[in-house]
Amino acid sequence: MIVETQAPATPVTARSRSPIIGVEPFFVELDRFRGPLDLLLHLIRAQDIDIFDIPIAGITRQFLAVINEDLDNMQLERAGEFLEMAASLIRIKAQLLLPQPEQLDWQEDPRAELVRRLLEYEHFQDVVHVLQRAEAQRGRHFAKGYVEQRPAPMGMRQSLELTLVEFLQAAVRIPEPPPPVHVRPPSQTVTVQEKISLIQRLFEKAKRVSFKRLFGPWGTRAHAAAALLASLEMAKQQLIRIEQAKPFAPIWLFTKSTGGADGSDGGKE
Amino acid sequence: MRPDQIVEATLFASQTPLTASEIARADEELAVSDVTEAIQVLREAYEAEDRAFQIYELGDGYQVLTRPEFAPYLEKFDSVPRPPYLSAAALETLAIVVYRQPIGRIEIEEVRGVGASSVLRTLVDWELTEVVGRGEGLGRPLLYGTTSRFLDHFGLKDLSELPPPEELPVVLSELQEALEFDGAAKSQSDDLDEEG
Amino acid sequence: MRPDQIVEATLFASQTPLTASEIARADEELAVSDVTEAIQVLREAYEAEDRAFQIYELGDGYQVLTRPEFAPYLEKFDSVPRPPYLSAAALETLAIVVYRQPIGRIEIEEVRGVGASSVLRTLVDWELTEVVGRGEGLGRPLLYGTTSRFLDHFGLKDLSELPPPEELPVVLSELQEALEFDGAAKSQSDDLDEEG
Repeated sequence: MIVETQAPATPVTARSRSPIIGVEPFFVELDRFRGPLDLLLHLIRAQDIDIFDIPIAGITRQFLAVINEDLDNMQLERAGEFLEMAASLIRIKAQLLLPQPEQLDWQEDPRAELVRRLLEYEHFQDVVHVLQRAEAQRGRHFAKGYVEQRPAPMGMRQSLELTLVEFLQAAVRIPEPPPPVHVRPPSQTVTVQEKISLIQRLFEKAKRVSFKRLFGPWGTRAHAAAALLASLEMAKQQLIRIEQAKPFAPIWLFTKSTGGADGSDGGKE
Repeated sequence: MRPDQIVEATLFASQTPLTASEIARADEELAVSDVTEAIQVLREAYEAEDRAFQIYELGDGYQVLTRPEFAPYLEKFDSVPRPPYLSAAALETLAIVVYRQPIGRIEIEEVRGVGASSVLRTLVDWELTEVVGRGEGLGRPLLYGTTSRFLDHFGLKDLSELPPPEELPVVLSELQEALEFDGAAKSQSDDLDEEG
Repeated sequence: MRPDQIVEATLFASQTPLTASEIARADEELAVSDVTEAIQVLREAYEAEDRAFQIYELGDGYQVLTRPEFAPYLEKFDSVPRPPYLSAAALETLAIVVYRQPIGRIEIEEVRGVGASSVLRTLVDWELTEVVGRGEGLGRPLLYGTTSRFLDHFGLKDLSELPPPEELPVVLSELQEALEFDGAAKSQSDDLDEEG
């Protein structure tokens, strides 16, 4: 889309040093760059700029000129990545305008972090070329094209020892999932009242109940929140007692109705 | 490169049987008669060296196959003996699939925090889970669900017979109690026990 | 049946690398050491007979592959599957994962300066990377590492075949130079800026 005055981004390792471009605007095709670091590195290497003394203002101007050309056609995410870099460049430029101490340590240079990232990125481009060579070499070897049909795995034929209890025990242990993607129909709302009756039913069986048991394994936020509200409500009504040994330790609910809950360990042995 | 080497490489790497004239396309200097001659050379060499494979004629094409007398070994190789029960990881993955199906591998890994591909393969091999579709989005990931064998195994008519989420702790306690009542008073397994 | 014949048959019946212990399943009487010995025998035979293929070590597995010099002939055939080549983004991501594993998505994105979630998903789907654990900190991020499929794809026996970081033609030497050069006055002048 844009005329190039410069050889295309040759593999960065080759680092073909071209003559300094200087004044001329620097045209590059943005499409070929994997991201802002790639583009920035190209601008620097193609113009044989000392990476430890990047002329920030000039580079920033070139960078903006290149991305400005294509910004409208870019996907939002990609545009954001380039704009983020542009913002960083402008910030560095501003910092450089501030009065500097006479003997500036290299580490304190506002450009230091950018240089570190560029070198790190360039380093991984070297790894990319190592991998590319290995891939090409491997691609010259061919596996057997056809292998005989093999008998199907046994599956059905072998009997499986698995009880429903074992399965349900595993189901209870499922850790809290991330925000659900396509779990259950959204119509299924969780009410505090449901959780209260769950707690009441559990206390018919035992004198103490693990808080986690109230919402696992479907530990969606809604379940956790409802369980928490239910527990707090019941505690407020003096129906239960909530205990936690220390922060992040398991939370236990004790029933108060039987009166046996005063010790830390319920009555039953 | 000798003609028989080129023919050997071609027959080895091809997915389908190739005719002599197809094989000859590998190299301009290769005539069809060179190919049939090379195949003869190779066959005799494989025979003389007791190779486990041979070149067979299928239709009007040629293909390298392992010799039939090795079939029993390959069969044995495939039928890896495995214990008749599921590992804890497989069981956990099964539970996730059951209650959150259809679900992709990545989502399972997000729940479990470790890779799930080999465990999923085990469950598919057991015919407890199967691919039920493809998800939206990049790469259209495979989605897994449970099979009829899963239902059969527990004698369920459909998935709704499994305890719904909220009931699970209660159902488990009841089941556990019933079992204890049944058998000797064995000490409660720690994952069920509300007593600590 | 000689052990080397059984091993040969097994290797010929597989399109993916097999470990010595996997191969040993083909016959109860086959010890793992017999397998490695048989592989040595086969290798020498293929070498002596100028076969077009050889046994290569990929990851901890073995696979029969054609020798590289036959690639130009094989590439002419539609029935010979083309090896998949990875995109630049995939290679870049793998480069980071392989040298920094275990590594989370955020760290990969910091190095690349661009998002990595879709490319990571693809790499996991292709089994070139896998989730190997969870990191510390907020949300316990998934950590990724490379797989044995990765070794296969790049024709590596193990990761040590990749050059150690310090041997890569790295710019780090430049960094060194610059730090040594540090005392010298660094010009802050912005030459490109001047004529702006």
